[in-house]
Amino acid sequence: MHLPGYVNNVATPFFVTGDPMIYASDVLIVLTLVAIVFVLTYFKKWGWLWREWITTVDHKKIGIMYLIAALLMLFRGGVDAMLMRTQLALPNMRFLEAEHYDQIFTTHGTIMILFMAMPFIFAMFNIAVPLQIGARDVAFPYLNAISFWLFFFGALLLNLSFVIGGSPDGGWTSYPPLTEWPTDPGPGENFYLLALQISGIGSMATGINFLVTILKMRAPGMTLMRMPMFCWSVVGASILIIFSFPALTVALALLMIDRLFGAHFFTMLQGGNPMMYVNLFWVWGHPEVYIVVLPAFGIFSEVVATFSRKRLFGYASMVASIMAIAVISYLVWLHHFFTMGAGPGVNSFFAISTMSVGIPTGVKVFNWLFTMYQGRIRLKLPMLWAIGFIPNFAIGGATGVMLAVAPGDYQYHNSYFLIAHFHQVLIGGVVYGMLAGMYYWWPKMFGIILNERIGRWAFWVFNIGFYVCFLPQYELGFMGMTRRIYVYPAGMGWTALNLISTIGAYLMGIAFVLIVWQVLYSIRFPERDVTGDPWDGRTLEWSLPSPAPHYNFARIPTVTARDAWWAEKEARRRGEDVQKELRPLEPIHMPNNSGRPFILSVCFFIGGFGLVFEWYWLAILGGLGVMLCLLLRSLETNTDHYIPVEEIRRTEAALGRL
Amino acid sequence: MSLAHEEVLSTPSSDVPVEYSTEDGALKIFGFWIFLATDLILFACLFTMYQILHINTAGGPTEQELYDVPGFTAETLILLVSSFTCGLATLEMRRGRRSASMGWLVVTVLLGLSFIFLEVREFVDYVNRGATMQRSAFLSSFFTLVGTHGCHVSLGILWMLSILYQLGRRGISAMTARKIFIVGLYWHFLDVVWVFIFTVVYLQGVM
Amino acid sequence: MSSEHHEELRGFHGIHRGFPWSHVVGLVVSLVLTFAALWLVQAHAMPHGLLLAVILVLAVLQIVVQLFFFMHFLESYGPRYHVTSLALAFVFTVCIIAGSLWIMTFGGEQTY
Amino acid sequence: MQKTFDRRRPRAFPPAQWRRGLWLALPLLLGGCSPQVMVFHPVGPVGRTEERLIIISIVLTAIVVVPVILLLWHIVHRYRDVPGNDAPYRPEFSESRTLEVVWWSIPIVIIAILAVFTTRDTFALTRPPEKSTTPLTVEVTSLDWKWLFQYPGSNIATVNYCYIPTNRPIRFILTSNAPMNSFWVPQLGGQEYTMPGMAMQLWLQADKPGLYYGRGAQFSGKGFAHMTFDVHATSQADFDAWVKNVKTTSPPLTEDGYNQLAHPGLSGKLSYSSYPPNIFHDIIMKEGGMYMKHDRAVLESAK
Ligand code: HEA
Ligand code: HEA
Ligand code: CUA
Ligand SMILES: [Cu+2]
Repeated sequence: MHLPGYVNNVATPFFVTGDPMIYASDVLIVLTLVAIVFVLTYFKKWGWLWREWITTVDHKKIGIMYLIAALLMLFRGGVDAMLMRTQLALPNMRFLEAEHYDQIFTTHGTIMILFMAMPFIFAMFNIAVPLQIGARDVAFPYLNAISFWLFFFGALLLNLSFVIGGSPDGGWTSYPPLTEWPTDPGPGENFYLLALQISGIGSMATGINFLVTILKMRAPGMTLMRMPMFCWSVVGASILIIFSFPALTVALALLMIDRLFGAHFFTMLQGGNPMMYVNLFWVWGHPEVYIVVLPAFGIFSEVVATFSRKRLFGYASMVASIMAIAVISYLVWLHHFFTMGAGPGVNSFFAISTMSVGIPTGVKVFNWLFTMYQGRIRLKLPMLWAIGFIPNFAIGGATGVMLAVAPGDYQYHNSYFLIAHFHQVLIGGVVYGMLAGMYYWWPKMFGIILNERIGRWAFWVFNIGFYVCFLPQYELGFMGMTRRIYVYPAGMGWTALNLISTIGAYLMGIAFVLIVWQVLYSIRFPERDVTGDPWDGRTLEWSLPSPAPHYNFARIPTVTARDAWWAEKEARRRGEDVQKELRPLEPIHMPNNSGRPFILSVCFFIGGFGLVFEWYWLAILGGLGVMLCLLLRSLETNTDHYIPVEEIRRTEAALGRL
Repeated sequence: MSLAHEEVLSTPSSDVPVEYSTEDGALKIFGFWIFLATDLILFACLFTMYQILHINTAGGPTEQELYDVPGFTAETLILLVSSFTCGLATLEMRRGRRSASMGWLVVTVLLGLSFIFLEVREFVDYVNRGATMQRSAFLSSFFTLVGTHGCHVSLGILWMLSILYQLGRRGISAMTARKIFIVGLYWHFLDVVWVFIFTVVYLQGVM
Repeated sequence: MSSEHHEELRGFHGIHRGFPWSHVVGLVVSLVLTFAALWLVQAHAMPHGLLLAVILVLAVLQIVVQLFFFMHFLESYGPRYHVTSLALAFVFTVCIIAGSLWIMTFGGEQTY
Repeated sequence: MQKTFDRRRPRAFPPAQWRRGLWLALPLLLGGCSPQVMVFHPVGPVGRTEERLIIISIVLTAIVVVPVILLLWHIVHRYRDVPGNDAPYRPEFSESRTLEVVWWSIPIVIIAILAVFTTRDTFALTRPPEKSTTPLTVEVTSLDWKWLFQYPGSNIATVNYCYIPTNRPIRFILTSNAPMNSFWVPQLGGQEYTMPGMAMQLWLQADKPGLYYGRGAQFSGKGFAHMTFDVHATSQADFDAWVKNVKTTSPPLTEDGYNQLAHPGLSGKLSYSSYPPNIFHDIIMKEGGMYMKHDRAVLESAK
């Protein structure tokens, strides 16, 4: 896309780069905003939005908001991917310029990992965890709302960079000294630093929140070893979040101090040491990839057991392997920079620790297989994605083990072999897992089951598209094609494979459109879930109506076995009278809604925006706003209320549960 | 004013202190322990950074030239004593003695303020001697590590003031007791971090 | 809420009575540790590397003092998850610090 | 912006270098085993060591991964919930000590084997591939966005291409006077980062004369895609002749000339008959090398 120079000159440094695509999106964003404002005003929905969603502290609603945000970000990141693949389809393409391409892969990677995968797993945490452990909410509902809004405004900040000030272009890893001020001036990189920082605080809070929830708020009788496997995976992921995000906080903060205040942590001059950024980044970055994949493992464990109508195989070793993965992933971070030359002793140690992650992961794979073995497999949508996941992840994991062989990595590093590896685990593991989870819990969230036929099409198109897109990339890596290049010459033998890869990417794009269609179609022609237990489930969330009432459980259940709901159904099938043990209803203690998490996050956003443009007065204003919100919260005493028994009885009666 | 939820006492018994007496309190205290664990990792990263960069003085002032033994020893003593007085505040809170508890908190706040005063004076002194954050990687990491601790302490002071206010208004309830206990944990934690700053930054620097 | 109500609660919760011995002991020990480290450094009592190791050990002892004398570390009402999580945090802290320092020494063992 | 980048023509590649037996093992992965699959057509001992290790790792991982996929296929077919399926159904079958021992131990054994090979080669690759011949030292600096090669032995310098003698270990000493990059010549062997203030060492060696593709592999900004370079491997005699030729026909690289080069931008291939003494050393020291014992050791050992 080549523009006459005058367009560039007209564009102010604030409303960036004179690219028609940017102008188009500027216009589109404004139009969308106007449309949203219009619709909300016309249908008088502002109050509803504020009362029901923005101020909510209900984990189920927060989960739904996370889900919507994640799907939107998947779209945004996916469009970036389509643009990249279009540019790479043929040699010497002139569809995107270097600067533009650099911004696109940076936002693609950043958005996909931090603003797609993270909110997606948090969506699943919020939707499923309290219901699975028989709790009425998370441990800190107010904090939970803060987490969501911090994520939301972090994501907003990053996405804003596309139209205001310029996008970051140093890769999602953002290594200095490239990203230091002298080589990367302007607000783009600041957007990256502050967006991640703000949402990172939210993620850390979520980690703490769910760890406390699971450890302290389980229903009576649910010992740790009776917990659903998804909850165990959340424990693992939370531990990883809690102990790894601080490293990201530090890495980002130091780089920001360098850029804004002229310090010398990672500069080339005055004694700075850029390798320390690389080190700190991956101290977080490696655990991060397990943070997003462990919940996917948890979902697969639930789905595979449910749709094989069988108990999960090897529960104890599943738990052990989650914990082993969580702990080992703190000892492997160097594998992302074997080629930094830290010495053969260091490289060997980290190579071996990295490979050994394959052991517990392998155990999980075998346990899933044997859960299906001698079961009765129903190929419903969640199960389809789970089955699609296994070969995908086995291959992606095996190439991970190949990357872990340090001398081999000297050849693969930064090549398309690496790109293929991590898409295979990120898409085949995380995206497949989250889609499985979405299909699985969709009835629980909305009370409708998504259309099976369109879903099947989407699955097959996506799965085939996936292999078509990424298998050729392994080969491209062997052929010497490195990542982050916006053009490549003809005559390298890369052309055909790149073209195939691009076709695969488009297939995935089509599959995504099918999924959107599927959702819209199912809303139009809903298949209602009236039982609350559409899949013949095993865990407690299926004992509730779909969607669950806002207090979740009218009576907190007492758990006596591992698959609590399955056990109860078995008991019923045997004709035992479960009803007779019912305790009388009691008033339920619930947190109040509050607008302050939202306002607090707006203040964070304002402060962050101020720092991005180095308008320090604005930054300080935002900071003061944050302090004020915290102070007001600290002084607040009226934070909770009780739902009277009468109201519970009415609600339950309406749901046909009395 | 309603403290209804705070009175959801999980069987008040003589061996459970007030701050743990509600489910809410116990959850928050546990949550705060985990928060401290994250802060621990945060400081660990800053310490690592410092340890790697402290020799990179780029021809600027060195540790030997800057650090002043009586100065940092005084800061250390003040913080150690404040940790003690803060502990007493928690103790008195558990005994239900509101004014004693508030008194020790006030002492802690005053000690904290004098610590901050000394630290700011130290920083100003360095800057006047040309040792700014922009001068070298060593100084960047020094100011960031010690400054982050200082920010934590300042935040702790503000927090204690807010709790003092609440204690004055509401007396010792399950809620205020929990807050005193938690701010105490925070304060002791900062003391631990300072001991490492004392050791790794200052003592190593003058060694 | 009236403070009379809490007046009653106090009776239940009088855990520590009398002189706060444990706190005073904690303070004294921490002061002793501090001055010991300071003295060792001022007197150049040992070679550099050993000295650093010794004062680090003293600092770790200070953690123990704070945890046990001031932070009511072993107190718990319910499962002692906070002990587990802090132990985990220590392990990871050590991994991160030791690993980073090792990496950043850049192949002290490299043979040319 | 675009106009400043001159696109290079596709280059010729050396004639096919079939590696014995390789295509037998991995016809699928190698996609017909064209020589353009550089990693599998190494022309020196370093690349060969890495290739062998890569093949070992492929085979070892395939030992579990292939059966897993086949097993999945089988299980899904056998135990589908379709009417009339007479396969056994045991909903409570969820523990088996024997099975669990089996699948904890298989990966452990495989990883253990792989670990041994990995450690062996990781150490081996830090040593010169051949001890009998005296190595040649080439100092490499990554700039924005070009590669500078200096030959301390003969005091000549080149940009974006280099010559190396065959059958002689080359000690590449790598640094950067710009953001990090990575020095990669796939057919000779794996890459290593070039970093400001660091002197890293990479051993490579070519067995066969030829023109090999080299490129920067660590993203370094907008000109990154064009940071390729040519490695000409020739016999020692041809190499000497080339050096002589450069010495007599090329201009010297001056301090100013270097500063010009260090300026961001692209560049064609250039040759210099001499360069200011110590310029490489100074770049490293100026950008932080003075704090690194390790840098001094590398520079010392290259003398
Ligand atoms: C969800 C994300 C995810 C997951 C789960 C993994 C899993 C693994 N990854 Fe990957 N990785 C990434 C995401 C992920 N990775 C990303 C995003 C990057 C690049 C970032 C960037 O640079 O931008 C990366 C990069 C990366 C590198 C760095 C390469 C380089 O930069 O040069 C390495 C090197 O060791 C590596 C290794 C591994 C290993 C060994 C595993 C293992 O955990 C895999 C374990 C699984 C199996 C092994 C398969 C199942 C097991 C069996 C079927 C049985 C037993 C098998 C054997 C015994 C072999 N990964
Ligand atoms: C979870 C993480 C995640 C996910 C899901 C994806 C998904 C995809 N990624 Fe991405 N990727 C990363 C994480 C991820 N990626 C990271 C971390 C990097 C590294 C960045 C860096 O180097 O810094 C990267 C880099 C990266 C590159 C390398 C760029 C380079 O180095 O030059 C490529 C190239 O092919 C690529 C392709 C794709 C494709 C085709 C998809 C597809 O799966 C996308 C599927 C599409 C959708 C789901 C949305 C659908 C779009 C539409 C509906 C629009 C419809 C329009 C048309 C069909 C035209 N990705
Ligand atoms: Cu790279 Cu020191
Ligand atoms: Cu990793």
